[in-house]
Amino acid sequence: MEAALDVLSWVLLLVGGSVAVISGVGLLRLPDLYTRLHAASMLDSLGALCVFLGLALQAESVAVGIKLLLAPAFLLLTTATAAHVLSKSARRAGLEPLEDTAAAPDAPGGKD
Amino acid sequence: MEFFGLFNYWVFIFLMMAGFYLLLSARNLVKKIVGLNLFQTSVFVFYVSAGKVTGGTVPIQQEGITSYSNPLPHVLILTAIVVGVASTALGLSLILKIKDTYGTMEEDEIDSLDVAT
Amino acid sequence: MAQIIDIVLLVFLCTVAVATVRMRDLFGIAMLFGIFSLLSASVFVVLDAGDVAMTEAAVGAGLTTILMLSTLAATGSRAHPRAVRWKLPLFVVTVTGAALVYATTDMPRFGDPNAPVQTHPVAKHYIETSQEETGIPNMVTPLLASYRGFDTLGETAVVFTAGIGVLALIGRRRKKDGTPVDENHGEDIRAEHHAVVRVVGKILIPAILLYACYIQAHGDFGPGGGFQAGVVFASGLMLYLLLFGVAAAARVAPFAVLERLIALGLLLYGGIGVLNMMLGGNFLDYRTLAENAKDGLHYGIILIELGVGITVAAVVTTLVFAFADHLQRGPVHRQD
Amino acid sequence: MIEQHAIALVVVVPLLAAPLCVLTGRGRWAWTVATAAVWSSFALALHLVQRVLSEGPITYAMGGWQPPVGIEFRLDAAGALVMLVITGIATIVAPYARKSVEREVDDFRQHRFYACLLLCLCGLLGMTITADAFNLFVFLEISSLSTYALVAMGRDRRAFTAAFRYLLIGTVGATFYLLGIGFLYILTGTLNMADMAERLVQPAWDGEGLVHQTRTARAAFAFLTVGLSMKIAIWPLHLWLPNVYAYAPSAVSAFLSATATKVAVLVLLRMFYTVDGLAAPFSTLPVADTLVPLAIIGALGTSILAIYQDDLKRALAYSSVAQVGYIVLGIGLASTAGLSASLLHLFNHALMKGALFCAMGCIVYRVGSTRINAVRGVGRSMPWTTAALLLGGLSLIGVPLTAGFTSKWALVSAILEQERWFTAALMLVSSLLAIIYVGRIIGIVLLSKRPRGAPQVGEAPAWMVAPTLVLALLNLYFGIASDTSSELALRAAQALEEVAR
Repeated sequence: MEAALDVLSWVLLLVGGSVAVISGVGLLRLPDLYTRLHAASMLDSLGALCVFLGLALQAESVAVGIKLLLAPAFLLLTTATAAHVLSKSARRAGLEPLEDTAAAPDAPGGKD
Repeated sequence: MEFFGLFNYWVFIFLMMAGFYLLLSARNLVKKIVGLNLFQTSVFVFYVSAGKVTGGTVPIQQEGITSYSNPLPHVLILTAIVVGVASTALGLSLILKIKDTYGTMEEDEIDSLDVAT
Repeated sequence: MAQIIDIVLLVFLCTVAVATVRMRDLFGIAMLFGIFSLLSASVFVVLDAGDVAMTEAAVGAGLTTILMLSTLAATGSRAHPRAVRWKLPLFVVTVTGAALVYATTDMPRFGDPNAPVQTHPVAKHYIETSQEETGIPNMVTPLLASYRGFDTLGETAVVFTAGIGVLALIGRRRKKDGTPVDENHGEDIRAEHHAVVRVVGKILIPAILLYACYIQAHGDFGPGGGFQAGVVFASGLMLYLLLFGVAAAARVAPFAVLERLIALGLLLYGGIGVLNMMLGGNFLDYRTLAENAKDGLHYGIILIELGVGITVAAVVTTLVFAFADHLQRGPVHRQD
Repeated sequence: MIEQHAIALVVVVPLLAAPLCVLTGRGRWAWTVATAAVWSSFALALHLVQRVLSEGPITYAMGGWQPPVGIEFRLDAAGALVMLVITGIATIVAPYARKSVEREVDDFRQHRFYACLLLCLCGLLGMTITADAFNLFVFLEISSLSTYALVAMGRDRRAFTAAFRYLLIGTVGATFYLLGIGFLYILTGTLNMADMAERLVQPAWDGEGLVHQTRTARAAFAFLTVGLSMKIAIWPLHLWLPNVYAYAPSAVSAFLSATATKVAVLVLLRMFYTVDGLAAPFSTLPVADTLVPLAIIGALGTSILAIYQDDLKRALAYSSVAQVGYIVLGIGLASTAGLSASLLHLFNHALMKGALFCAMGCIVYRVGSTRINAVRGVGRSMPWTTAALLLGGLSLIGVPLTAGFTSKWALVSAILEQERWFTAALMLVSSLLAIIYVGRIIGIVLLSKRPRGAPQVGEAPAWMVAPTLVLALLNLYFGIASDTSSELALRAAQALEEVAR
């Protein structure tokens, strides 16, 4: 039982870590704000969620475990809202989403 | 280890000087404030690093731990951080007033406006 | 392991610092400074300074960045591109840096347990004797609030000065009910009323305020205390301001009330000190507050942390509200 | 209770009166609270000075924690001298501020103005008394921050830029001080000045030489000196000062010019004499060789600049930098005579600049400005203000029977004691320059005619004229009865050197 939990926790931690790295890559490589927001909000939340769950499985006491579960709950709430507000205000400021990603003015590595 | 011991301090000195340079070279008042903050924050890190003991832990009493980092620099820097943000707040509100009355926050433009009056 | 984390953080710090110096867009600079501040908070954690890390994250990365951004929102974010003065600044910086490096060459190495900082009896007193004297596990708290309580009183006075100073600078003349006399409708800075944001905000604000109370009370056992709690409490009110605009926020926490709270917190702190004098001890000698010295210390620390919390929360709220109010008023080209 | 705690109360009373001022919410009531606090602080200070002079240094353990665990307050003769100056000037400026602030500061800001003024006083007093190096930093910042706010309440828009520049320079200075203290802390492990001094003369941590001979200690004192020099406004770090004094509200100019730089001088002396037990900066660093030329260049250069200002307050501000030069010159001599002359000049300069800036405030009250074109000839209809201006000016030049004469005389004899003829000659030249700029001010205010069409003005209100005259007459008093002040200065110098031995 203990070993199974440990393995599960490690799997979660590793998945969370890799997702976070992928999200970082996405942030750099994606062409415009709206696509980047996907990487920054969705993938990041997923990564953090996995890491926190993995850590919660390792928690010494129930109190610590609950705290470790509360954190991702708030994180899910705030990241999603922040992304929503960000894209909304970008839209209001007149930033148009890219229609054709192939014709992006800043191919990977370019300026933003 | 011997080398690393000083290397750490030197990095902090580099950071301090980056902030100090920004403060001195910038003509925009907000940039100057950012430079000042960089400078101060790096000094704070430098200070706290002086209290660190290799192998020590956070200065919160726990059973089975004997070596703690010195809490005194922590307390000093807590004070210094708060003092720093207080002066930043005042500085920024001064910038607001300057922008209101001069219409600019570039140092040389302000100077030329002052000479004109 | 800690060393690897340390090196990675230092590399990040240097990169961000260089980028800040080279960047021209002011919004970018302000954000980079926020990142720098957050990174140094992580360095503080590596250096075992939990309380400092928390304060740096809340005050340096949070509050300072918010104030910078709201200043930029009012002033515009583009620095004029022009020839940079670099000769004299570079010279001054090189000399200063060289002096600092020169100074470090005779210093105890990083983390040396035999350095004077660690071996001086004062350090021993704070680490060992403080347990017997106060019974508070977090050594930072009694040191902050009692051994060096006078410093902290001064620090609260600095925060007080900042609050009063900013009000004196950009505060407006107000009527009895708190509305400004020179009513000047600029664009309201709140986000558009939207269901998502408002609902989430309403869920978060109580949680934030509750968390602030937790930090306030938890200072004895872990990182926390009046300063951190005050900033977190104020951040709840800031969120309210973002959701419902300056006018509504100023109805919840009117400037006149905030200004009095700023004063009351400092008075509470100083008043405890005067009370100690009347009870026969020295200024800020909390041991006079109860028959048992330990209990007295405890009561004293709780009370002054409360005073600090009130002042800090009120000042931070005042700062943000005043900046937002100024922003909303729009540019006023008049000399007063 | 008051007897025992006086040394703490002298700082705590203004500190707690500041929030009370804010609570009143009204300018007039805040003024009442502030004046009461300042006067009680002065009464406590008088009592303390008497005790220090008769019984020797007084110490006080904050929070009942004995130093070096807790923070210590320590008052010796040098601190007593500066404390007397600060509280004394504040006591005179407080009634003066009543009318002056009503005219110059918006009514809804006045209670905040008084709160800041009290905090400034509190910060300066704390810097004077505290024996803890970090506590000193906290008080330094209290006084600095409140000063920035006070200066920015001036009517001219240049007050904002002046305050902003002062904020940058002041914060850099304070951070340099913090760095210096940090190095000393790393070397000694303590923050209490006396404890530091003891540990600085012990073998260094790695066993090579004494602590105060290490490179770290040398750099520490260099940073302390540079940081504090920014606050003292030693040439060429004085650039913030002229605009700050010129565009601050009148009451603030009068208070600051008489106190702020003085306290920084005292702190520098404390670092040199108390913290470094052997006054080693004089031997390990080229302090004396740097300070004397800087002081002389500063005194000459800024005196010349003072002549060409078209704003009288600015001219006086430049003259302040020159006078600071004299004070620093005395310190640079590194002798008892030089030190006591320097402290005496510190005392006297507070009196003369206080009187002069108060008189300027009276003119501002009636005319609204101190620009030459605006004030031409106002002296004829403002007899009392002009009398104060004249007395202060004569004292600034150093005419016999005024306070300025006694300290300049002491300074010249201290210089000649070391047979530095050239330095003495240069000092006399800068005194001649003082005759020119003071003469020019008097000429403009009193001798020239009021231009046609310029509004006729009357004398300033008695609330302002009376304190101004008191300050001016004190110049005369301490010029004639100079024994009291010289004795005090000598005791202060000895107290500083005594610790160093």
